[in-house]
Amino acid sequence: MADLVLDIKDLVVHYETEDADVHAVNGISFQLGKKTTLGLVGETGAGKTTTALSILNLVPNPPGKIKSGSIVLDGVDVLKLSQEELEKVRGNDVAMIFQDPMTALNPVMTVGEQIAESVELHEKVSKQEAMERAKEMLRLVGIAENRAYDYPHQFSGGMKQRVVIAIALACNPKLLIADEPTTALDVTIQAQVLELMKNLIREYDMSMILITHDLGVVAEICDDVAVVYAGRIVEIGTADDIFNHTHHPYTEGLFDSLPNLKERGEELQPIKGLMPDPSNLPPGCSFAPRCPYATDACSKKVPELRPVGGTSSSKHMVACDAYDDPKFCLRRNKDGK
Amino acid sequence: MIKYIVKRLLQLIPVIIVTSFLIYWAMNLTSGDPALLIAGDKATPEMLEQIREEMGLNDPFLVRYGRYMLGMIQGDMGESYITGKDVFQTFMETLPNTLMLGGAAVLIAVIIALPLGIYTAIHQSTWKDNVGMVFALFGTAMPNFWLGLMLILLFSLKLGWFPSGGKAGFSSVVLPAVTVGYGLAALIMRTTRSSMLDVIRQDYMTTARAKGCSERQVIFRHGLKNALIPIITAIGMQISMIMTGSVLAETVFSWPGIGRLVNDSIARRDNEMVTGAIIMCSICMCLINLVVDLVYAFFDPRIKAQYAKKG
Amino acid sequence: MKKKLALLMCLAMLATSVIGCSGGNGETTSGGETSAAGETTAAADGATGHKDTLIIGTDVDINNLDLQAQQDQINNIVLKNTHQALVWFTNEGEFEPGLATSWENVDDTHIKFTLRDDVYFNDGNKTPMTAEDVKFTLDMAMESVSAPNLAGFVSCTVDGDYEFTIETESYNNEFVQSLASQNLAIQSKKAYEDGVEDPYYIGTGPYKFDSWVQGEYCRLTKVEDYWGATTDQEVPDWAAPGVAETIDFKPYVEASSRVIALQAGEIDVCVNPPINELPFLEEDPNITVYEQAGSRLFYFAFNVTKEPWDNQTLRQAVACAIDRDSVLQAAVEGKGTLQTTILNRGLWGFYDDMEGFDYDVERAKELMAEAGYPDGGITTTLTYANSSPYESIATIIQANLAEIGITVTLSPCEDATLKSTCVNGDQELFLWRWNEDSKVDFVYRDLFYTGSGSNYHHYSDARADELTDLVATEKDPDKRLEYAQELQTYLVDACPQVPLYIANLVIAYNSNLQGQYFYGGGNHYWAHAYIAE
Amino acid sequence: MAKKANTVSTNNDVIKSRSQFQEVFHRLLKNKGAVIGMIFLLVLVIIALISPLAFDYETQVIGQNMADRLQGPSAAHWFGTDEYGRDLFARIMWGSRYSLIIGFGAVTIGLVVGTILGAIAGFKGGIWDQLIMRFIDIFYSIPNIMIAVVIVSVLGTSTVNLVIALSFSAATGFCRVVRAAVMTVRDQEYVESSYAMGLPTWKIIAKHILPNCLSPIIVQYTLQVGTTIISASSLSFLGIGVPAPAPEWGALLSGGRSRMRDASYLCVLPGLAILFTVLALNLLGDGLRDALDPKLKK
Repeated sequence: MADLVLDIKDLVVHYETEDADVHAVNGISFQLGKKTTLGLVGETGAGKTTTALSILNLVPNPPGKIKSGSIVLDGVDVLKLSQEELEKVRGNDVAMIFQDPMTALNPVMTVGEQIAESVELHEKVSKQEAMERAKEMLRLVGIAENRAYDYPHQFSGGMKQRVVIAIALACNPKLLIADEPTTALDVTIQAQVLELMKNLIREYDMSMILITHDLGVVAEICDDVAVVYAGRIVEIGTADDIFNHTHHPYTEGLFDSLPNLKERGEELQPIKGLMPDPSNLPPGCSFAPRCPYATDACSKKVPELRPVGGTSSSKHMVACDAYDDPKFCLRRNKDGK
Repeated sequence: MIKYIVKRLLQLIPVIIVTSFLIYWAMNLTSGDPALLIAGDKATPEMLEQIREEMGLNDPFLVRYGRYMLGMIQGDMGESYITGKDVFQTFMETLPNTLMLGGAAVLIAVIIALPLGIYTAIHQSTWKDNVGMVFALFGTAMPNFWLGLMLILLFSLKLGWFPSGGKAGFSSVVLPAVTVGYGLAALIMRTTRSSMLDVIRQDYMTTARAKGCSERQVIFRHGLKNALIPIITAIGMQISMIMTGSVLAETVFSWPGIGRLVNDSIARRDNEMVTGAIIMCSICMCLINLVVDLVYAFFDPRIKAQYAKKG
Repeated sequence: MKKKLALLMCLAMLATSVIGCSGGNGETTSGGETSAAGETTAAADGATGHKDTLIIGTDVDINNLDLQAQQDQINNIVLKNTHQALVWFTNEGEFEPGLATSWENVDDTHIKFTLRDDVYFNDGNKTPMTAEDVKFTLDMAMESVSAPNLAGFVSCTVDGDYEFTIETESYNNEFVQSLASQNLAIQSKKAYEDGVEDPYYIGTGPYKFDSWVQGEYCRLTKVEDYWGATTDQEVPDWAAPGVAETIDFKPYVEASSRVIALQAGEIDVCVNPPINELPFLEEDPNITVYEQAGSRLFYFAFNVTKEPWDNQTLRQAVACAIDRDSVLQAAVEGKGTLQTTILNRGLWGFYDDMEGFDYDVERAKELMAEAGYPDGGITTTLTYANSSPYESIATIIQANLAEIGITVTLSPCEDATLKSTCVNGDQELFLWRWNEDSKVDFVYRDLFYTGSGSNYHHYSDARADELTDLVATEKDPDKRLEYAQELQTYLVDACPQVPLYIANLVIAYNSNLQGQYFYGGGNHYWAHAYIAE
Repeated sequence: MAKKANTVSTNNDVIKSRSQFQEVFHRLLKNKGAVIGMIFLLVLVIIALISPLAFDYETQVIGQNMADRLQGPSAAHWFGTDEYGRDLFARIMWGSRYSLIIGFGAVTIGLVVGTILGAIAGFKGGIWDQLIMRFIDIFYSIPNIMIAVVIVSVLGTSTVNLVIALSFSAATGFCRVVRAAVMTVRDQEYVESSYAMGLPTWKIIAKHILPNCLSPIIVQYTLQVGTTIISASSLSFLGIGVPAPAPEWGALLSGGRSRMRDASYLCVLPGLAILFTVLALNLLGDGLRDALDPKLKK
């Protein structure tokens, strides 16, 4: 589609160390249109961050290797770019916000300098102009201008995350990747930062990939959602599809393990078992060992994403072979919750 | 900040007092009678007695120590028994040589150690890393006077590039500086490597890369500045090693520095000179440590804040 | 108060110099920089075609240039060029008129001197040197560390501008000779009275003091209006004007780097080159290695007051057990001479024909038995200084004595400790040396006389003392010689010490060196030396 | 952190559990350098033990035969002979005893003194801490060679005095390391909980605090032995080390330095002996530091 910002096709990334070969990402594909926000949801270690880092080709080189797949960003395959071209893209076309604001900023450089640096990198501007831009960005993210000359240790966690956002948006990139931006913050600050990100995206008509394991955040911000499990997307669709027309047993498990305000006292059912060891994944569907609906067939073949049809949107797809049998339906949908 | 400096300088006082007491007491215990050395072989017992009286060597230790400290307070550190020259003046005459040697050694050490430390940190656990580490280990393992001898053997004897000893212009400082500097370089390189390794793993390096900085910028602008703090500590701590190292290099290269001055004075039982020189040595080192601490603040805003708050 | 400010100001300056010690940028200068070092350029002087500077590499630091407040040979070598004594002592052992043209004994206790009248000090205003200066110098010496050099001096009376009389306690053959020692060189009374800074630098010699940085160099510059150059009267050779513009004395404590410095042309003279490196120097065409008999005696000695070393026969047995040839070989690779007598070679009355105790293990064992120790079984300690020759000597003697049943534990220590241990008589066996090239009394009295400060053996014998006094006071030369020989035989037999060897004088220098004046004892006279081109 | 069984699962076999010590040893074996270091030190200790049997001290090590003086390395004398005709190979082998005794002796004394001081300073804090640390700073500001020179000139030159002189600087090193380790451990919760349980102070120190300071101490010990051996040889170089005729490596080196040109092996070989020994110690020390401190895993 013309307005496609990002198109990832079966991306595979492994971390090769002496002890073991960790298959972090095993064939992830998805597209992202302009001005849309995609939420990548899944437990820790499912390969969300690795996917994000691969978009910027920032996977730490010695252990991590991008085995195959293509990442087309605005018509250009990032994986084929040379180092110089990559540097031009990073920060300019695509920017990233990191999880822990406490360590994301360089402690020995003033906040203003760190923002101005990314401006100077991508635009031929003098130092003063860059500093002015930095002050402008600070004002944008709700920090007083004169604090540009302060050092990171003089800011609270929430303020630091705002600075990181300011850095990311300094050259108003087309795509913003936010890797669990609010996890490290406490709830009240979390709401402010999310609010800020929502306004900025609308204002700069940017598209964003939000990586999180907090379904509440996804519901509030994301247009589309992709559920990731053991390095693969098991279900993808609009927020409404995933929340109201859940199709994949793993997604159902995620929702079940959430406390529900309406029915207090309902017993939580955590998904039994543990995340599979990424260095030796079970055969076939990697969720099979923990899936209540699993059959023998499930552990034979790796299920492909298939459109769901029915009442959900055209984007809604699920990777579960149980739907070969048309009558199959999740317990959750039966009660019509 | 100024208050902090004054506080640190005040801390010098107890150090001086205790050091002077320790050294003076130790020198007092050493066998050998200064009067004998002054009067020479042909001295008669009466003359020796007269010299001892004159110089107050017969007074009890505490009286002599008291008199010495009284002199110290008035800025007069007494005269050397042997040369008769004022201790303070001799020390200040010889100090520039040691500083020149120490300075050149630190310079050479830093020029070798920093790039090598960074290089081995970037190419961690490759053969380059191992070669760098072996270079560092050799530096710490090699007795530096032996290195000095080998350098003389090679560079001044066989190749004749550098003078083998004595102080005559810049070319004469090269071999002694390398002798002292190599041991230093080894230690600084290990610290640089380990602190760079810590820094490389930090998140702000990934932020910098995400901003589009080139690898070189990431390492030098962001990485090195943060890694410098432990490196400066390492250099600061090596200051005493420079003094020790130079005692040996000065002996091998006949370099007229403090190390040799103290060593000869101890041999000649020149108590006033030894005590004075060692006190001045410890003052120099405390000052150098203070300078190193101040340099921290320049590099690390968090520490500057502490000074401001504390000072 | 001024000093305290200086101390604080220096501390501040020190801190800044530490930061900004850019002076230490030790970038290597272009390779192959082996031109003659030293700050002054090596411009050849037109007239007699010689280099401006003469650089002498010494093996010891110069430590004190106040003539009468020091006793070290290295200082006296430097001061010999800037100050002149009443009596001139030649390197053949003769005494000639120095600043004093003549002297005669008026009676047993009075000697009348006459001075040169054309001598003046190098203090810029040519203050003439008169008898007043002599009296002032000698009286000052009696109050200083150099008093022993004037043993027997009572007073000095000025008879006229250029005449004076010295009164001595008693007649002494060698009193006049002691006036040749460098500590007693004549200093300017006016300089002291005017309160000149470091008045002891003012002398009458062909060179004058220029600058001295301890451990680095000591520089003397030629006196243009030197009295020996401007006088019309006849001037003896030793008082001739200097040749080289400046003379530098540079200490190179590390022996091997001193030799390399000579080969690289950084220094013109290398004092005491290490014996084992001589072959390299001999091969080098532009270096000459000069060797001559020396006068410094190295000896092994007993503390005769300590059990069992008070036993004379036992001492003689030990003397026979020491293999002096291998000691000589190990210590200085044979570059020395053996002798039996205890007197330094080259001194008046040197007599070496007595029977003595040569290396003979059988005889040693017999003497051991005679002394009451048939199978030895003695354990003792040998104290010595931890510098170069002593360690090798001690190692050999330890092995030698082990053969006759005496186990020796070695206890090296610093010179200072050795001296005070020996003076307090705490040592048992020890190694030391004695250098004397002018007065025999300085050997007999100082080493063996009862109660003498340097009598480390603590040897005391009426007959020896009596003979020493006779040698000093006997007027009849033949009788005096007889006494000297009897004294030497007596002391060798008493065997408080075993003379090991006299080290040869070995010195290496640039082959173009001219005008040098060497002494066996090592206190050379450089005032007329230069490098010809 | 009571002894925790580490689970190590390697490619699917049964999960073996190992005690902490075996875990450290396993990690150590993976570090090639440390292994080389350990082997060399083992060989050195063996040499030190058998040298009294292999060479007779009186005749071969200090006995002189001026006949074959200053012979270069040959079949008869692998390392050649010195100026007294003594076999250099025998002397270097025997010299290993001195270096090991001085090295480990001085550092062990330093360990005991330093640990006690460090524990008191770290644990008690307050004026004790100030007092001890100021004292250590003073020793720290005077170059340790000068301290040793002063001590040796006070006590006189002998191997025992040398060990005492060198134990001073070793003690300062340990005091700092132990104080730092004690300080970090002291604030941990489990120490407070053991207080709550009413354990007497010394028991807390012995049972909880010291075991956890063990790893920095071990690393410091190994590296300090290396530095001490070099200091010992430096003192012999300055002429106040082990007295002659003992074949301590520093003394051999200092004796050989005047023969640099005509018999350079006299100078080179003892230097190499010191170099390889200290190198082995440093390799082992680094290996131990990595093995004992999991955080530093590459």
